[in-house]
Amino acid sequence: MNPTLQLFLIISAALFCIGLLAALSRRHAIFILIGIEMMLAAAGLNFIAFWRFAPQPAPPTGVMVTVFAIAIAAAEAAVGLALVITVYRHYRTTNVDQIDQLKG
Amino acid sequence: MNSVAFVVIAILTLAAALAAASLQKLIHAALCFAAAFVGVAAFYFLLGAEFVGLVQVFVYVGAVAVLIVFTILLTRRDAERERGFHWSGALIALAIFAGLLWAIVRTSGLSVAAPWIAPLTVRQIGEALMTDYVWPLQCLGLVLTAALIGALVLVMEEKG
Amino acid sequence: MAHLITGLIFIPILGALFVSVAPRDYGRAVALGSNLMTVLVALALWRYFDPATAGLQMITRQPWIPNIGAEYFLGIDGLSLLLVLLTSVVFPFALLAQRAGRGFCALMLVMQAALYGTFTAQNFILWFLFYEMSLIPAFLLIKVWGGENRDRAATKFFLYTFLGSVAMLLSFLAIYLVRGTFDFAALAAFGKSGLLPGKLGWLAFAGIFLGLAVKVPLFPFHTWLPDAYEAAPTGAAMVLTGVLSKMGVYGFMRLLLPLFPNEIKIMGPALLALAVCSIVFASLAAWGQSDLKRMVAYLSINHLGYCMLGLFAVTATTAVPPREAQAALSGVFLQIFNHGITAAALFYFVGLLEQRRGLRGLNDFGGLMQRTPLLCGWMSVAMFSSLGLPGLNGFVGEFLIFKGSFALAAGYTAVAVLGLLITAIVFLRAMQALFSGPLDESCRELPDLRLGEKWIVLPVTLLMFGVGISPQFILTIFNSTVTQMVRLLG
Amino acid sequence: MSNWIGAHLWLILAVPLAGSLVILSLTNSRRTAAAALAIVGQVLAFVLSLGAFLPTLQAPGYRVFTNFTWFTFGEQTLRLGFLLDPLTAVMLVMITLVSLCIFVFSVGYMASDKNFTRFFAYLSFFSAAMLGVVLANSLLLLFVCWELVGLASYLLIGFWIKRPSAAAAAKKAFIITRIGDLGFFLGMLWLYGQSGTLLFYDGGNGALESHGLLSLGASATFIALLLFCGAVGKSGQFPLHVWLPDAMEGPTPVSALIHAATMVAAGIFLVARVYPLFSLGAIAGVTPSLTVVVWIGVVTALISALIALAQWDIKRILAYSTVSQLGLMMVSLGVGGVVAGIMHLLAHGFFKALLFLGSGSVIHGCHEEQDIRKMGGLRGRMPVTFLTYAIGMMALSGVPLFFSGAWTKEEILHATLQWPVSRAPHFLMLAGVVLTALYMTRQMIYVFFGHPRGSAEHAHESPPVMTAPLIVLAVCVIAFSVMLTPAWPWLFRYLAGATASFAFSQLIQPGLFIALALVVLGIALGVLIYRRPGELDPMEQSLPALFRFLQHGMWLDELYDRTVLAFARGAARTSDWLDRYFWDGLVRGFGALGSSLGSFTKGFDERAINAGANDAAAAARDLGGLISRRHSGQIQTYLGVVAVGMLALLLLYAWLT
Repeated sequence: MNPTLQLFLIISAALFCIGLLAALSRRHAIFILIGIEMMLAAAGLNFIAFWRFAPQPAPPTGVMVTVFAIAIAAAEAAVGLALVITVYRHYRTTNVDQIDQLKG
Repeated sequence: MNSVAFVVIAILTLAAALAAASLQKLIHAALCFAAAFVGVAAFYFLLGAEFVGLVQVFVYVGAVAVLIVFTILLTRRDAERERGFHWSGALIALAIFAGLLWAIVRTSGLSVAAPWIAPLTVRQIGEALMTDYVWPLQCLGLVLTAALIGALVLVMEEKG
Repeated sequence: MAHLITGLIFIPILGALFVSVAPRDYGRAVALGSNLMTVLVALALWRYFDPATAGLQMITRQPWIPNIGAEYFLGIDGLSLLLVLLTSVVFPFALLAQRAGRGFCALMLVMQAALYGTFTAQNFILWFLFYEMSLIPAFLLIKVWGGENRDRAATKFFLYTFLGSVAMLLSFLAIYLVRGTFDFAALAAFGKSGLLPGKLGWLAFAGIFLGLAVKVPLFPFHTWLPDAYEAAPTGAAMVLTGVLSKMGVYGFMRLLLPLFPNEIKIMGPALLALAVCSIVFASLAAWGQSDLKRMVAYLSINHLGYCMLGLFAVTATTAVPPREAQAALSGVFLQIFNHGITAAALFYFVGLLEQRRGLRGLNDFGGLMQRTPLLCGWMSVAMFSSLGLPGLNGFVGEFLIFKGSFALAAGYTAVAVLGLLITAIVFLRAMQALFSGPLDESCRELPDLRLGEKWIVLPVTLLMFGVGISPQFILTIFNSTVTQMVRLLG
Repeated sequence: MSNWIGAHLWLILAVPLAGSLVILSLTNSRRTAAAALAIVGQVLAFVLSLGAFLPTLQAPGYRVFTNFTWFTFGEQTLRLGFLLDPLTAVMLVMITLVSLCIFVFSVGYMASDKNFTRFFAYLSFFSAAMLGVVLANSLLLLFVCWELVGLASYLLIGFWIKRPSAAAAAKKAFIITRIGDLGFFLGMLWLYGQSGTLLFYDGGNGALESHGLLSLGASATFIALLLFCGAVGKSGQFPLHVWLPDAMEGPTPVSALIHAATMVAAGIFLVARVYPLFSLGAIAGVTPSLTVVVWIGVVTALISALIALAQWDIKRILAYSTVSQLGLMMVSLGVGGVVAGIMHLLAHGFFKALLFLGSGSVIHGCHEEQDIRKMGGLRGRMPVTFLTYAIGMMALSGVPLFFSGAWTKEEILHATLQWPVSRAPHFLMLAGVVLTALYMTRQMIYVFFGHPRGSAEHAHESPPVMTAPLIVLAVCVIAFSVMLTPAWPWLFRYLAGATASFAFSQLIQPGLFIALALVVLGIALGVLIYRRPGELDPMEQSLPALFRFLQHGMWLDELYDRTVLAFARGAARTSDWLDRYFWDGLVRGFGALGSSLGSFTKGFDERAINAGANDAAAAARDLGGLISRRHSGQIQTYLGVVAVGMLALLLLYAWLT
């Protein structure tokens, strides 16, 4: 039996939720970043899966979106990590529980 | 599409991701993160999007993971071992997973097999990038440049 | 000609750019210059607008993102023109009222552009873009230039309106998924026979209602308003109450009424009750205030309650006599304009008092009439206009609203009339505390209106008298729009 | 001429209005110019009124109106208009003449006031608004002018702005009349909705003409009663009369203007104007709405006459007397004696203006003293004032033959006698006549007879600019009585729209003897009781509790303060509180629900996993902390909120499908 679209979606959902778990539960800023990257990857996987299982010939929209998403994720990771380093220098901690200056 | 390959990749990817999310030591988590992303890239290969898979490996495993490791090393005094864990986050994540699973399972018409597909060549992608997607591409270039400069400014500011 | 509206939207944006690069001391001048241009464009719009035609005019229509049904689709009818004119009056007034730096002026201009866009866009995506675009400058204006408690007030303002917007966006996504268009006119055509089926329709209605009710605001979603207006700097408060609050009323007229006629009819009594609660509770709460700015803020809720009363009365009964519906809607339109002018003027005067005295409590003043007769006289005009004295603008609108709503929903109107009484009490109490009695020690040195201030007040006061005595020139703008709306409802 | 004035009725109110606007723009130092402008404007208005009055004499039932479109809304037009008929014409002449006297009087009375020009601007504005009320051919225009009259009276009562009591009285007057006006407003809306027009007369289509009246049906009673609310407020009828005595805080000419000629007459005028609404469907001249009018009038007339007996302030006595007389007029209107009521209104306008100006002269002469206990013996010191005041007093008490009040009172009593419902109003009004004579005698004795007390010792006669209007008004009061005799019922027939002839035999009627007897009884009683004026009132000695009860206006102000006002203030405080804590909390509660689920990220393990069993107080404190922590800027909390939102969306999806 070949894997169906449903299976891919379930895998993607699982990956997303693991990412969410990391982002919500861990206190270290880097874990939050990792979690976000995972969620993005899960979205990318969805796009590719939908493209692959769409009636052919399909335009490569899914593929293109994923490529762009990866590029943006890279940018986001770079800025995020830069922030982590800056914050670390400033507060000497990367534990987000102790950073609550984002008060609104 | 090979179902055996699928199962193997799925197990590896999810296990690596779970490890990345729950391991105590940061550096281990970062390595698992890289592994998970290799798994995702493998999925892309499996789905016939070889180019995306390659990009995934290059960008994530080659760049982002390395960046993360560097960051961990730079902030290691504090980052060695991370104590806190919010269990409620796990609860919410689990609830959402249940919800998504329910939604996926009860949506009809998803149990389709993959149709045959003409291989997507890099040339095709390149042409699309330069024609239909030229504006997004330019914008993305701008975003990347801005992010690069921004990251540099953020990191350098302290020294000045 | 068709591009006049586009010009109207982009002049303030360009103005904002110029303001931010202008030398520090000239920012406000550049902003005022840009406002002069928008006033001219608005006047040109008025000049070329044909009041006899009911539908959209001066349409600009370009495809924008065809995949999701987004279009660059602008046009005006009587309602839009009225609000464009109001915006063009209130913004120069607000900019003149506040001595402000470049950042403030630039944000004000961005907000102005967003408002012009909101009032002329005929496609949901475009409309929503502008609708949200106005939120960010407003947030920043409160947060950065606000008074005491500005952080809390700004966050509250942002959260409330943003949550409302999210609900509205979701509803529109649902509508789009079912109907496949974001075009207001096309959606309105579906409205009669039910835009969405069953539960989904109610959900979409609730979402849009929530978004608009927060914006207006309608009781009990109004609690962000006193805090936000209290904290906002004078110029921003004038714009917030004068124009921004009208976005909600406009939304009710443009979206909720045509898209969900059936739902709104079923909910009619409840909605009327909310409007009456707005009127009565807000005026009572205004009575309970000792801070002038908060008091005026509550009265603003009360006056918008009259708009809502007229609006819901039109939809509340099954068979609407066109005479009454026309009266109510004309009243609502007039009230939109009147409240914009009058409430802005009231905030201006409160700002003047605060600027002179440093405080704005009801008990921080006393016997001002002896020291600053001109300020008191002009301020009384604004207050009497707000409490609906005949001869001033407030009366005409309220009379028409009540005329319509009394025939359509007599019981609710009879309760709502209490609001008129309480408003009078609130204002007379304020006048007694501020103007009469022995001169307060602390007010001994307060200067009267300066020359520049007189010139700022004069046009607005003339407008109040003009509308009060001969409202025809305003009514002509939207008479055919009202007639058409009533015909669609009937 | 008659056509010209009929088409240019607006000029009559435009002249004083323009005068007022010009005066308002003058600086404080241009006193002569201000007074001159106001008086010239008033003279012009008077001349124009006479010009309007003359053509109405031509034929019985004369009526001219000009209607115009105010504005168009939707597809309809809102029309206003001006109207000239006998009712309007006599009111015009009375208002402009009395106002003119008061304007001239004010020149002397206000001579030393700093805000002299402003005062004349307000006076002119008041006069213009009142003329508008009289001239209106549209209930809406009448309402507009009615409200402007209210504004002018607010400004005038609170004219001495430094006095906190004046400001409070002005506020009270405006708000209490506005309570009545709400009824008026609703009645107007109802009438508009039913008949589709607010014009009184419109060539057969007006609201007061057969076409309009037919469309009303049973709602006419309610409309009439709602409109009557306005009249109750404006004309100081029970239970809204409490503002009128307080309004004495204003300068005396204002009291004269408000209490004699204009503002208080507006309510009577309104009822007379829309009388067809009240009498629609009448059986033998009785409708439910008219019955209400009668009883309100009776209660007002008696209560305020009683209260007037126990007042010490010379102006307050007159104020309560006004309230009482207005009640009498209402009774007259209610029992069907519309013409009698209007005639009493006219006569009252003259003699009450005379009395107020006389009291102003007294106050002026006694150096701003208003307490009658500190006066006395002014008869010799202020002879002109005394004589004119006596004429006014006799007119008010209803001394027959030469004083206008007597004839009109006689007409009213005659009308009440014919009311089919009950005889009680008739006898109660007879009692009212005795009371009126009694309190006026009391006032006369305290002020003008006996020995000077207090500041009255240095009293002096007022300057001619103040006494001249007194003399003019006194002459008017006596001359007017000629027009009111039943021997030559010219005015009666004119107002009723019929022709009149002279019949001397009608002069002496049996009712006159009853009235004479009662008046004599009242005056004699007064002389007997108050023959030795002193610090203590005879009634205060014998019935102290009753006296105090009446002195404080039957504690009505206090009653309102403890009940209605206390309730309203409580409601205001409650809604403020609700707003700050309850509604805000309710709406935010939903938000809190979401975000507390989100901020569980922190709270959950601390409470459920680490802490174990804490006591309840600590849990409550933690809960408070949990809510306040929503405001802390933790990224993960926000993420948690987003995640919960997503869950909510999933649930929504589940519910929808």
